[in-house]
Amino acid sequence: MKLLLNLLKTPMFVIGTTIFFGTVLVALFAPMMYHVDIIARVGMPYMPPGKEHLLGTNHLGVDMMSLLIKGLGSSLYVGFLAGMIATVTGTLLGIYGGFKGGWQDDFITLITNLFLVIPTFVVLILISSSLKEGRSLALIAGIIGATAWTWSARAVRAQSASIKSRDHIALARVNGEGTLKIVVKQILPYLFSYVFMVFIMQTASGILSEACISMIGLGPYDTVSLGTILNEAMRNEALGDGAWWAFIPPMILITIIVFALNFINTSMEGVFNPRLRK
Amino acid sequence: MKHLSLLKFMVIGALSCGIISCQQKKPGTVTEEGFPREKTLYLAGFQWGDPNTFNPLSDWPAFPVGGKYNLMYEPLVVFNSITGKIEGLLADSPERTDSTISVKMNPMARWSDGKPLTSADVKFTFEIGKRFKGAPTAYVWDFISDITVDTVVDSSASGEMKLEKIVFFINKKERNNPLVVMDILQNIRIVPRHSIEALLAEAGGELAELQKLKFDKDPVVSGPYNLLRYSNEKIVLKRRDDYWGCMALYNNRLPQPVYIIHPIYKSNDHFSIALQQGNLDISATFIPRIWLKAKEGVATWYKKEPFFIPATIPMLQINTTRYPLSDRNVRRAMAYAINYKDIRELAVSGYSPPILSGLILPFGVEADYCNAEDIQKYGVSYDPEKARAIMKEAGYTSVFDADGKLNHVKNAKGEKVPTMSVKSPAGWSDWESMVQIAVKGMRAAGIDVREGFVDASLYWSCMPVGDFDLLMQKPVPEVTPSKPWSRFDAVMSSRNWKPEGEKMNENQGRYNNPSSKDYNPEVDNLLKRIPTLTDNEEKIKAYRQLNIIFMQDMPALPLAYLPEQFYEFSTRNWINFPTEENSYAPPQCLCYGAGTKALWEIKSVAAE
Amino acid sequence: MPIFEVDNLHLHYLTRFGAKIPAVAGVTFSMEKGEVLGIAGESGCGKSTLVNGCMGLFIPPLWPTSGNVRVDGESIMGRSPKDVRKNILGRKVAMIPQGAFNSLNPTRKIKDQAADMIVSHESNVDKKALYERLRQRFDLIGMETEKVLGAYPIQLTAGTRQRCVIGISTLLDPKMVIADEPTSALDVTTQKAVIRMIFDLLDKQIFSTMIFITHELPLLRHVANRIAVMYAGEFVELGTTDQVIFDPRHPYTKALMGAMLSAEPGQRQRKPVAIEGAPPNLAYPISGCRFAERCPQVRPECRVNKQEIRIVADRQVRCDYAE
Amino acid sequence: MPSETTIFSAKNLTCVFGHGKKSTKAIDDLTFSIADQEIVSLVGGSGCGKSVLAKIMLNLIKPTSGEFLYKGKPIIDQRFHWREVQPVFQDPFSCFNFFFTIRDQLKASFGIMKTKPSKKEMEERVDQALLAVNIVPSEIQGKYAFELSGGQMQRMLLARIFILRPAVLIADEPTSMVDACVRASILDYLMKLKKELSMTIVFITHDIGLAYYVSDRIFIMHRGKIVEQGTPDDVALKPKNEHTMKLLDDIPDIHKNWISR
Repeated sequence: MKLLLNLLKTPMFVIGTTIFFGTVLVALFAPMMYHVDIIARVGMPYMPPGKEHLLGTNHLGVDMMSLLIKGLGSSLYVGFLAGMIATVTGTLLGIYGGFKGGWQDDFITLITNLFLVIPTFVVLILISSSLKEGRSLALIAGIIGATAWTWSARAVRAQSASIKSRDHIALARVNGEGTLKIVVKQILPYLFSYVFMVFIMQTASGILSEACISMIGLGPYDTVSLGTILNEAMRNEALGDGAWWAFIPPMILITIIVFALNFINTSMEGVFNPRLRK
Repeated sequence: MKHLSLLKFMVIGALSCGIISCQQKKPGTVTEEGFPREKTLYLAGFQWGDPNTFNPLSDWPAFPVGGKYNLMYEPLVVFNSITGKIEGLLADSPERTDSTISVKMNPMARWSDGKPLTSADVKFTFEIGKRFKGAPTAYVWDFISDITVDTVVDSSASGEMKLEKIVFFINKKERNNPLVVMDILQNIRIVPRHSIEALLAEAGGELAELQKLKFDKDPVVSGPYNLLRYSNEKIVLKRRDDYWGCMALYNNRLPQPVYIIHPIYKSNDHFSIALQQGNLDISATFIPRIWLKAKEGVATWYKKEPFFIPATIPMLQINTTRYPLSDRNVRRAMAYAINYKDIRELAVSGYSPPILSGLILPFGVEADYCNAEDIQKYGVSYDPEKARAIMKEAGYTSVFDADGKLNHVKNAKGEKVPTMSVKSPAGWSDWESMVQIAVKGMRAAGIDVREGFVDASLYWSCMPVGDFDLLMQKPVPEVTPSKPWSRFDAVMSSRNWKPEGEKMNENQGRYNNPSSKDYNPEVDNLLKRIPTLTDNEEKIKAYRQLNIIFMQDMPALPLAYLPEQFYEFSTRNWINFPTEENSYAPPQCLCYGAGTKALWEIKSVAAE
Repeated sequence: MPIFEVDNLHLHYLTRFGAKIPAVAGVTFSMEKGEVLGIAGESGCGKSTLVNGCMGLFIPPLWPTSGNVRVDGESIMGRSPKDVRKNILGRKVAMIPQGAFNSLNPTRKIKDQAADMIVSHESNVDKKALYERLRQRFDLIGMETEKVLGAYPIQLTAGTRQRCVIGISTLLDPKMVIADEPTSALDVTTQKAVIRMIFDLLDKQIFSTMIFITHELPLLRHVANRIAVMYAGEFVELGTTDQVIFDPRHPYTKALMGAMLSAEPGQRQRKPVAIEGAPPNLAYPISGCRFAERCPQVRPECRVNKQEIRIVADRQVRCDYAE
Repeated sequence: MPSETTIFSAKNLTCVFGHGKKSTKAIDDLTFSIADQEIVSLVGGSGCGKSVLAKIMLNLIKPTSGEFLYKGKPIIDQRFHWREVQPVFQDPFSCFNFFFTIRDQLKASFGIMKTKPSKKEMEERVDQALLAVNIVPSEIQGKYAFELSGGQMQRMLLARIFILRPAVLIADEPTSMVDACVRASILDYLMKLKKELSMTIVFITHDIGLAYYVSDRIFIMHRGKIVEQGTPDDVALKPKNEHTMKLLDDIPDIHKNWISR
C-alpha cells in the first residue's frame, strides 16, 4: 500500500500510467464513439486529414482514424498477450529454478542461456515466415512470447535466488510452512513488483516486436495492427507521396505507448528497488 | 536490455525515414565515375537479379540481350503500338500472302566488325532452332515450315538496287498461324553467323557448350550500343558511333546518350525515389500516384488519367478443375462481386480506364473487335446483389458471423465449401491491392475467398502446373500484332490441355477440358481459325463469338487495363521523351521495340 | 589554525508535507591537523546526517539550517551537490562508507572504479600515468596490487573490499577523512585489519586528520584522540579519549559505558546495563533535556530547561547537573 | 553417552558443500554434546562453520555424514523438531517479510504448534510475548518490518521465542547488527528466556567477549573444527589454542593494548 502511495507520488509513474491507460481507453471505447470501419472505402487514396476524415485515408481510401483505433487495439492486445505469455512462463521457470536449486536449476539456466544467445528476432522472422497462412494476432503474440520468456526467466531466477537466502524463508520453514505456502507468501510478494515490471517491459517489447515483424511484412493476416499500417504505408509509397498521415500517427502511437511503459517501469524501479530508494 | 535495442531500432527507423524524405526534396544531378551526366541515360526496370550472361543464344540472357530490346541485337522489324503498324529495321515491313510472309533485307545493315548483315545471318539465326531443340528459336518451326531467299531488284528514284528477299513459309501442317509468324519477325533478334559459327565449331558443335559462353567481351552486335561493363549493381552500355542505322535510318545522326546505364534495384519504391531524385531517367515499374511526382519532374505518356496507354489485362486466372470454381455460377458471381471502380481508383492509381467485360481491349487496334451490344448482353459489372443472387440460385448458402464477417459457405448438399485463396506474389504492391479489393468484394458477397500472398519464386513455380485456386496474372503482356488473339489463346486454348500437376504454357486455369462432357470444341476451332482470317468482317464475327463464350464461362476475371509496360521518365536531365502530344515514338522504354528511336530525339538538359 | 571547523551547525530534513525535522542541533567542534575525533552514539542519533553536513553535501530532503563548516579556513557550505562532488569530496573531505558492497559497482573492476575517482576530479589525465599512479598507491597502502586492481568486487573478501574502498576514497590525498562506521559490518578479525590499515595510512601521511564514527566505545579508545558522544542530534559530551572512556560525566555517556562488555577477569559478574527506552522522536519539539526520558538521574527541571554545553572537569558536557 | 538430558550430540559430524574440486568442508568431523539447560557459545571468525552448525541443529541443512542426535534420537519428524528447537537470526530485517504486518507474522509462528490455540488465546499470547520484551502491543499494531528500528525488530524475534517457548534456542549472532546499548538489552532478554523457560541456548557469535558474558561453555571454531572448548574463564582468560588467542586479541578492549601505532 505504502509502495503504491509512493508510486502515485512519482510524477513519472503518474504520467506514464495516464498516457498508457489513455491509449487503452481509446482502444476500448473509441469504437463506441467513432464509427470504426476498416473495410469500407470512404474516399480517394491518401486523402489528407480534413473535416470528414480526421486523419485522412490510406492508399485504399480507408479512413485512417478507423485503422488507427483498430490497429491500436490489436497492438495492445498482442503486447499484452505476448507480455503475459513471456512473463508467466519466465516467472514460473525462474521461481522454480531459483527456489529449487540443484540440477533442475542448472538445467533451466542452461536452456535459458541457450535461448538467450539465439537471435530471437531472427527466430521470430523464421517462424512467422514459415507460417504461410492463418497468422492470427494471438499466434503472433504466442510466437513473440515464446521467444521473449528467457530474459524474464533469468531476471526472476536471480531475484528468487537472492530472496531464498533471506532469513524469513528459514523462519517460515521452522514455522512449519510448506514449500508452496513459502513460495506464495514469502517469495511471490517480493517478486510481485519485479514480475510486474518485467511484465510491463515484456508488453512494451511485445508491441515493438509485433511492429517490427509487421514492418517487414510478416505481421498478422486479416486484421490491422500499428505495424501493418506502417508496412502498408511503406509499401505504398506514403513517404514519397508526402502522405505523412499514413505513417506518422501509428509511429507516434507506438512511441507513446512504449515510452509510457518505459516511464512506468523506470518509476517503479525507483520505488521498488531499495538501493535506488535510498 | 532488449527493449532498449528495440527502441533504438525504432529511432533508427524513424531517422532513416526522415533522411529518405529529405533526400527526395533535394534536387541535383549525381554523376557516376567517368560517365558525364549530360551524356548518360539511366534506365531501369528490366534487370532485377544479377546479370549472368549476355549470350543471345542462352535461355535467360541479361538486359539488353534477352527480351525485346533493340540496343545490341536487332530484329527484322518492330511493331509500333501507337500506329499499329509494323516498321522496318534490319528489313523493311513485311508482305503477306496466304501462305508466306516476306521481308526485304536492308542492304546497309552491318555488324560491329564491319561485315554486312545479310540473309545468311537471318537464316542462320532461325535454323539454329531447327538444329537444336534447346535454342531460343526452336519454337518458330511450329509456325514456319521453310525460309527461302530470293534476290529482287528495287527500282526506286536513286537507281536500281539488288535486294535480298527473305520468304517465311507459314507452317500450314502444324499451326497455320500467320499472326504468330508476324510476331516472330519482331521477336527474334538476329545473331552474327560468322562469329557464332566459329564459336559453335570451337564448342564442338554443341549448343549447350556454346550457351556457357558469356559474350560479355566486346561481342559482335548490330545495334546502336554495345556492352561496356557490368556488375551486380549496374549494366553499362556505350554508344557505337559506327552504327549502320545512323546513316541508313537516321540521316547520319547519332543517338544522344553516349552511355546507357541500367542500375539494378531490388524494390519498387527505389525506382520511384531514384526518378524523383533525378538519378534515374526512365523506369518501367509501377509507381503509384504519378501526378504527385510531377513537381519532381516525373511524367509519363498522358498528363492526366489514365496516364498510360492501356494494352494488357491483369486478371485472376481461375483453376476451373477445382471445386467450387468448376461451377460456372461461382465464377460469374465472383465477377459480379468485384468492385472494379475501387481497383481502378485505388489499386492502380487510376491508370486504367473503366473496364468492360470480356478479353478484348476497347481501345486502339483491338477496338474493332469489341462489341458493346454483346458486353451489354453477356458481360458482368460490379453488382454485389446480383452476385449474391447467383450464389443463392446455384444453391450456395453463405454463413456470416455476428459481426458481419463471412464464416463459411455451404453448398446445396449442406457440405462446407472449401475456402479458396488467391495466389499473388508478395510485395507487388499494385497486384496486392487489386487482390485485396477483389477478395474484399467477394467475401462481402458471401464467397469464401482469401488472400494468399506468396514468395515470387513459389508463384512462378505454381503457375504452369495449375497449383492454385485463383492466380493473379497478366497473360501476354507485350503489344504484338497478334493481339487480342494471343490473349484469348493464353486464357482459353485447350490445344495442349493437361491435368493439374503437369506443365501448361497457356490456359493454366485448365479451362475447357477436352475429355469432359462439357467440352466446347468451338473455342479451339475459333482460336485455330482466327489467325488465318484475312477478311475483317469475318474476324470481327469470330472474335465476338469467342468473347461471348468467355463472358458466359468466365474462366478468368479481368480486373483492369494496364499498359504494356509502365513508362515513366524524369525531365531533370533529359527532355523530349515521347508523350501524347509529342508521339513520335510509342510509350516504351527507350531500349524496347519501336521505342528505341526516341534515343535519337531526346535532348540533354545541360546541352540546351 | 584548525584544519577543520564546525561552527554551531544545525541541519534539518524537510518532509514532503513541509515539516522541518531538526536532525543535528548546535554541533560545534574544531580539529587540528593530525587529530582523530571519535563520534559515538546509537543508531538514529544523527551521526550520518552530521557526516553529510561535514562534507557540505546537501541532497534533498536534507537542508542546512544554520552554522558553518570550514576546511582549512574555507567554508564549504552553500554549494550545489555537483560542485561538492567535484571539488570537495575526495580532495578536501573524503568519506569511508559503512558497507563496501553498496559503494562499489559490482560490474566494474576495482581499477576502473579507482580510475573514475581520479578522472572525475582531474582533467587531461594520461591513462598510462593514471594506472601507474594507482599501482603505486595500492603498493604503498600494502595491498596485493596486481590481484586487487584487476578483480571485480565480488571476487574479494569483505575485508579486502573495505580496504579497497578506503584506498580509493583517499586517492586524492584529502585533508580530512570521515569514516562512518567503517567496521561495523565486519567480524572482529577483519575489523582489526581494517583499523590497522587506517593507522597505516595515517602513519604514511596519506591523510592525517580523521573523524571516526562508531557505536563501539572500546574501539574509539584505541582509535581516537578525542571523543564526542552524540545523542538525539546533539553532542552531549566532548573530551579526550581518557576523559570520556574512563571518567564519563554525562549520564548518557555513563550509561553507554555501563552497557559495554569485555572479556576480562571479574567482568563476567558485572552484567551489562541496558538503557531502557528509545531516543526521542525529533519530529516533535522537545523543550527540556533530550535524554530526560531515559536518564537514571533525571530531575523535574530537566524536562523543562534546555541543556547547554558547559565545561565540567576540562571537557564539554551538555548537562546542568553533571559534576 | 547421549541421554535424555543431552540436548544435542554429534559424532564425526561432517557437512560438505558443492562437489568435486569445488567442494568445501563446512563442518569437519565434529564430535560434541550439549547438555540440557546449558548455554553454549560457538565462537569463530566468518567462514568457520558456526552458522552451518546452527542450521544443522535447526534441521535446515542435512549433514553429509556422521551422527547428529537430538535428545538421543535422530531427527525424523521435522515438525516435532521445530516445536522443540527455534532460532533467532542475525539480521532482523531479513527475518520479516515486508508484505505482512509484524503481528501477523508473529501469529504465523503458531503454525508449528501441535494444536493451534483459539484466536483469542493467540492474540493474548502475542501480547504477553510483546510485553515480555518490553514492547507495548499497541506500538506495533498494524506496523510493517521496515517501520521499526533494528533493536525493536530483534526484540520481535525474541518475542517469537516467548510465544513458542521451545526447549532449545539457536541464537545466530543475535546482536551483531545492533548497537551497543541494544546489545545489552538483547542479552538481558536472552537471560530472561533462559531463566523463565529453562531453555538450552546455543549462542553463536564472533565476539569472544560477548560469549564470555553469556555462556556456560564456549566452543572455539576454526575451519569447521572445534579447536578449543571449556568454561568461559578457561577459554577467555587462559586460552591454549592460537586461534582462541587471536580471537581474544582482536577484540578492542578498553584496558588492554590493542593495536600499536
